[in-house]
Amino acid sequence: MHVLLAILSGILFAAGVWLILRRSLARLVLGLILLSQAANLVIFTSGGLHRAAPPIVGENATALEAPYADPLPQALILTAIVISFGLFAFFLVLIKRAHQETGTDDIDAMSEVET
Amino acid sequence: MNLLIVLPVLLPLLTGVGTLLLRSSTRIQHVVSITGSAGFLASAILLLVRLRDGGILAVQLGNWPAPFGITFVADLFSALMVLLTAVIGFTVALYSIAAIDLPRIRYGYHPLLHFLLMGVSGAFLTGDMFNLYVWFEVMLIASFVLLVLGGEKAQFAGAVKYVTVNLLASMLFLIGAGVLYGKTGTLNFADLAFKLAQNPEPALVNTSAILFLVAFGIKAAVFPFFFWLPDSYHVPPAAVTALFSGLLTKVGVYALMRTFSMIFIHDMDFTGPLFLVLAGLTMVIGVFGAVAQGEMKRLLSFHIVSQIGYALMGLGIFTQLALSGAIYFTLHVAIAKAALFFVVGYVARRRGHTNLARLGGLLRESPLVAVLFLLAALSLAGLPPFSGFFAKFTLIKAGLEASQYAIVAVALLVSMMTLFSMTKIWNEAFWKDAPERMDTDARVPAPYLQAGDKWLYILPIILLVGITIVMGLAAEPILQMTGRAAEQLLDPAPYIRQVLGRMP
Amino acid sequence: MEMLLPIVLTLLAAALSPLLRHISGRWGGWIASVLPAGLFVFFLSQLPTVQAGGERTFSVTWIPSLGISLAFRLDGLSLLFALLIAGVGTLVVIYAGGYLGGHPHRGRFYAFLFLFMSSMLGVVLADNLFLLFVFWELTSVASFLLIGFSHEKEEARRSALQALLITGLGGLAMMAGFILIAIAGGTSEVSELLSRGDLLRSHELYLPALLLLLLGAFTKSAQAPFHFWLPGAMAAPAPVSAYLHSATMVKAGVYLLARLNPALGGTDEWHYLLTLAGGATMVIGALLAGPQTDLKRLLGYSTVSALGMLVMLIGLSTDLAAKAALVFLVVHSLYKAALFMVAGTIDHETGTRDVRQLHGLMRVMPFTAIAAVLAALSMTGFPPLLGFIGKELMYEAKMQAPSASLFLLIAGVLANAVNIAVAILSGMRPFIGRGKHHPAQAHEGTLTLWLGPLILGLSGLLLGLFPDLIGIPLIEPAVRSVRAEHVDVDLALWHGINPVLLLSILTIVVGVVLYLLRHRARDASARLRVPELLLPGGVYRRMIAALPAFSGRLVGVIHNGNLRSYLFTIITVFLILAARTFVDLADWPVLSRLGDVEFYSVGLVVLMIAATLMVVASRTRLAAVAALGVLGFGIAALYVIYSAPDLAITQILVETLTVVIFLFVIRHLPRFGERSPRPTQFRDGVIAVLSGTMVALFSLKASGVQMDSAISSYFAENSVPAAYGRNVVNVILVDFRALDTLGEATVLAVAAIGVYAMIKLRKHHGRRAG
Amino acid sequence: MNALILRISARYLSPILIGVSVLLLLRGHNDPGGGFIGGLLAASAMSLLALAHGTASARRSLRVDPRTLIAVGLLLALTSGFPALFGGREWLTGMWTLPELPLIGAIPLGTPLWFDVGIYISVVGFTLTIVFALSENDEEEAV
Repeated sequence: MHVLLAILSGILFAAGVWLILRRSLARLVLGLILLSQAANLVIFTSGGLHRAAPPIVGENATALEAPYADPLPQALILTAIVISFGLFAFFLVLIKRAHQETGTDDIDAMSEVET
Repeated sequence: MNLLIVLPVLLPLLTGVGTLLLRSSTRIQHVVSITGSAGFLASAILLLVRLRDGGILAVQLGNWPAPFGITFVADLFSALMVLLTAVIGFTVALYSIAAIDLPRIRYGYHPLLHFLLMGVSGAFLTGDMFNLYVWFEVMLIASFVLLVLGGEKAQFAGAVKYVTVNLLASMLFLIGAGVLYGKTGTLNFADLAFKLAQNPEPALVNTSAILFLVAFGIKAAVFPFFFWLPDSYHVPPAAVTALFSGLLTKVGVYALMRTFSMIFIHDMDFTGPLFLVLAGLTMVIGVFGAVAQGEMKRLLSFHIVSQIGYALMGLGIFTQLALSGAIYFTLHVAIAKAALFFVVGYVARRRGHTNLARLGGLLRESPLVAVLFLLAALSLAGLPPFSGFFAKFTLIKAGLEASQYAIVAVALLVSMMTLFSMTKIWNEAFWKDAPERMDTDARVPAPYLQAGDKWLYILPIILLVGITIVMGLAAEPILQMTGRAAEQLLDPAPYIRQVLGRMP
Repeated sequence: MEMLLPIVLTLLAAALSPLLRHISGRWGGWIASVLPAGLFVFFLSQLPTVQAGGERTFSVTWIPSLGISLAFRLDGLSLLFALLIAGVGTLVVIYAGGYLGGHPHRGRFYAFLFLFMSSMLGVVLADNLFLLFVFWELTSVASFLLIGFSHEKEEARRSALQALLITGLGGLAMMAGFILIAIAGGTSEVSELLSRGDLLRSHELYLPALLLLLLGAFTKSAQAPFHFWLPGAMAAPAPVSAYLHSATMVKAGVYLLARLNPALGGTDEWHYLLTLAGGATMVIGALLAGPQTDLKRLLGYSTVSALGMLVMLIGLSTDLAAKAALVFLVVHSLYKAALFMVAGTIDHETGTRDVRQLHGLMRVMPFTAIAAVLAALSMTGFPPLLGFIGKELMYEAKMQAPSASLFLLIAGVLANAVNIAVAILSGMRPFIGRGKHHPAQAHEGTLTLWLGPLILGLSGLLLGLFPDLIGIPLIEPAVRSVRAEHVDVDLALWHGINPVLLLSILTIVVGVVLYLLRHRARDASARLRVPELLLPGGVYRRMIAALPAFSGRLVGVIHNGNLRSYLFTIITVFLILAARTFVDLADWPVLSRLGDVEFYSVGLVVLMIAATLMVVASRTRLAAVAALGVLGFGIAALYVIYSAPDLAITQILVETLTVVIFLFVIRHLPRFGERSPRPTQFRDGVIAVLSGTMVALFSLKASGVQMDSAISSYFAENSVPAAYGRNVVNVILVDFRALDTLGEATVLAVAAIGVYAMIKLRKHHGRRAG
Repeated sequence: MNALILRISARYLSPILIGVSVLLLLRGHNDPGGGFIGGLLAASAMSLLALAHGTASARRSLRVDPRTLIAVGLLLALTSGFPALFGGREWLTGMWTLPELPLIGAIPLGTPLWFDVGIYISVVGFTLTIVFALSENDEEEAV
């Protein structure tokens, strides 16, 4: 399964790179979001995959019983997701306003705006 | 318990939260902001005093032993950078009172400033890779917002570039950090260094290293990743640009120096020369960019890039003197550059624009500011007896001692061109007579400064210029510290021992 | 300690000078002159010590980390220079009082002048190479400010910059040279280095160090091809030229060479480089002086020529040459400073400096005239002035030169002859002539304006008559410093009739003939005008003019303002850098572990890939966002399958809100069309696929590594007993790594502030620059 | 018609969602959930209200400016580290008490919960700041 997820990460990353190289603002954001999905997936995969073993200690146990999914990558990804969420919320509004102010969603045209 | 080491994060956070809560009153915000940053400054000074003889302080946050929790570590390098942050933070806070307009204050300028400081301090103090990522993001989002705060067209166009490139850097960083954990099972710097020293796995670690190199290189504005900087730094008010130039790229430099002296040391035959090549190109391209500009903020922004090359040069040479020089240089350039941007802000306030061709007569009009500019500019250009001279001297000396003649030659020529472009500003803006028709920007209200406001502009400049002079004249104690900081970087064993309590 | 005092006091004077305007009125010059006069006396009082072979030293540490100490030493050579600096300085300060009159910024002028004086004293007194360099650079800064004193004139600004850049360039090279010397010699203390000459000269770094150092000395002392800044610097006020451009700063390079002669001199490299550069400069300066008509430019070019002579003499490295150099140095300083002041006075009182406009001023400006004629006579080397002795010594030294003495002699006679013509033209010609003086409004300047030149002119006469006044007390110790051994100095006017005397007479004859033929010479040179581009000054100007445009083009290529090309560059460079490790990463056996796949996961992944392609390919905004949503939920499903419930919930909530915000935003944006041409698309496609492959391999390899699970097992064991939580992920978030979460919450806070401000704070809310 | 359904569902759904969000917050230490997830859910509930009754009305029923919530949340989170300081421990060290409650028995109460509440509040503040601003902007632009 690692292989499949690795390929999926690769595809997400490639798609993200492709999109951020396009000229439309909206596709730029889409691309960045895909890149961040890819990053999360890479972390998730590299932390090891475990089925049906969530890192939650059972009612009567005092410790996780092996095998369990590594909780740390999960916590890291959770933090990363939330941070990305904040960043993208900001970025989405930014492109909305940039579009409003510059009157274009073409990145090449916007690059020529006298800044 | 050691609160001293978390105060540089805690105090800006408290100040930020405080100004956010008390946002209804501008005056109270100013008071809280100044008080908070003064407290931050005091704590940074105390931290440095505590560590100046070369000790290392490690604190396990939440009391979880390393490497399980997050460790804050302050060695001299960190402490110096934190102090730099505090100095820049304090002067910017002071300068902002007069220089930042009411709408910006009302819409969260102060909280943003302090959250940014918090992120920067955190980045300097953390001993944990993922935590570093978090601080990077705190700092970045704060800088994003400061960049667009004000709602001008140019701000948005500049911000799109800035945000995009920096988000790309964050993704690369995140992937690097995640994989590093997957490979080593740890995020703690000391633990990473320890584990990788025992069991280096070149391919994966080196690829991670490249990811970090690119990610930090983008933040540090190293060639060929610097593009975003000159396109965006000139759009916010000068106070913000001073803050950015003083701190943001320096965090990138810090991260490069920290990780490539401690963790990614297995590929030094490749990274060392690579850093030198990048350093040379960064210096040259940056300075050429500066020479081509006719607008003060843009010109100085390109110089930020150029100066990053010098710091990188120290890392590439990688001797004790070189690292010492790089640290000293980083401190110097942040201070001198912030002073210069403050002057630019003052000029913008007086004239409504900072276009050199249309400026002039400023020496006659504001002799004190002119003198301050000249001092800072000469310092930046590396003339004695200011900090810039000793910084460059140290690096050149280190380069020659290490027989790295090519980079030395580049550094000297770039220094020359820096002098050229600094005198260009001086000639055009200060010496030259003002154009016949006082061509102020029509959109800007009459450039009028109240006496008190004027001093709020000038006082921070005086402080910073004073520091660059003192840093020059009293270079020895500072070089002692940067030298010890460099020693600590070259020999991570005490760091690791302090954090983990054991050694490879 | 008394070594430090002159420098500190002058510096203090510089700081206080701006106040001068308020307290002094027209007595400013006199008041200010007290300090340099005092210093002159002080240095005079050191004469006996130094003459007896003693030295004054003072040393404290400053920056030991870099080998920079506050070490000062006063020996014969330093004393000679210090006396010139203080002596000429006194007269210049008095002169400036009259010259500037009621200039509103005269306080500032004195500040710069004292700053210069202080740093120049530092240069000649420093006994540490790097300390010397610090002062050296300070003289450049002070000179920049002084040349540009009349900064409202464009020429002044340009010349100031030119002087700064040329000497600055040399200075930087010299710094590298100094560092190399310190590395080779193992110390940066000058007096130590002087005793390690053999070590230095045989070191492999000797030649590079020497070349770099010479670059510094040559630029400062206006040696060809860097000479052009000096005539350019004539835009400076006359006192500045009289001080910096005759007696002091331009001699700093000469000083340095003389100073380091025992350490570095005596080799073939030294000999040829110095004599060649010096000889060439001597001739070029003279040739360029020929066609000039501006008083100050005439003097400027002749100074270049004189500096060439000095450098050449030091290069000869004989006792006699050293003696000649030092005597000529004094001679030149005296007459050239006087002539510059005279030129300034003429300019001040007549309003012109064009020699063709000036004649017959003797009657209205008698004192100035006497001073000028005395100085000019010294310059021509006419007995019984000191200049005669200087010239005799010079010829003698050249005749005894180790090599090429004939060539040097011819060049010397030629250069001297031109200088004689210059002397007549600038020092005598304006004052003589029958009929009405011209310009009509000319009149004598005030006492302050003629006192200095007169004293200097008279001292040329006095010292010529009584050369022993300086010979043994001053020149002999100085020669000792240069040669590092005792050399008898016996100066005399009359040596009998010998070849040297004949040469002197020949020179004067040729000089007078040249003067008489000056109009023809001028015409000839006008016809022969070398294209400006070929001249060093022209090259400099071209470079400076072209630099911004060139930089603009260069940077325009690299830094084109286009976001997409930035991203492309970054990703490409990343791929190139990573390509090195790429090969190692491609650990193909990992692929064999494809076995453990579940069909529903495969289905999920296929669905997600389809959604990704949809996001990429979609031309409608809504479809793209919908596909993005599907992808997000797919990832959430993966999290569910692979035991990450918290992640799954978070992902779903975040995905939903992202889509909501997206919908708010995207409505206003136009449809996305593909706007790039095919080749660009292809290029981007290649980069995208390569980077995707890179990440996939990276991920694959990383997951194939057996990780050390010490940390997660710590969490697994301690979560309940130590942190009272069963959901380990949550415990990590709020306890083990709470700081991350705090940071994350801060990010959200800031993002919210940003969004709010972007939406609510619009331009029409008012703004101001800054 | 749609609006009516929306309003009715908002009226009944929102309190339930908020209740669930609090539950998620409190249970988060032992089961999936926690401050962030809870906060997002609560904010969604408020957003629903805004959608149904207009942003102005939602703002009124919230009573405080969401930006104040952000600040308060952060303040709570960072002060949750303070009790440890008084105990001479590092900042953010979890401090616990185990009070005996009637019916339930001993439950661990600790500063991490306090911390999580801070996160919850700041997430609510964050989300609502954005959603309110966007929807107000939308309402303005619609006019």
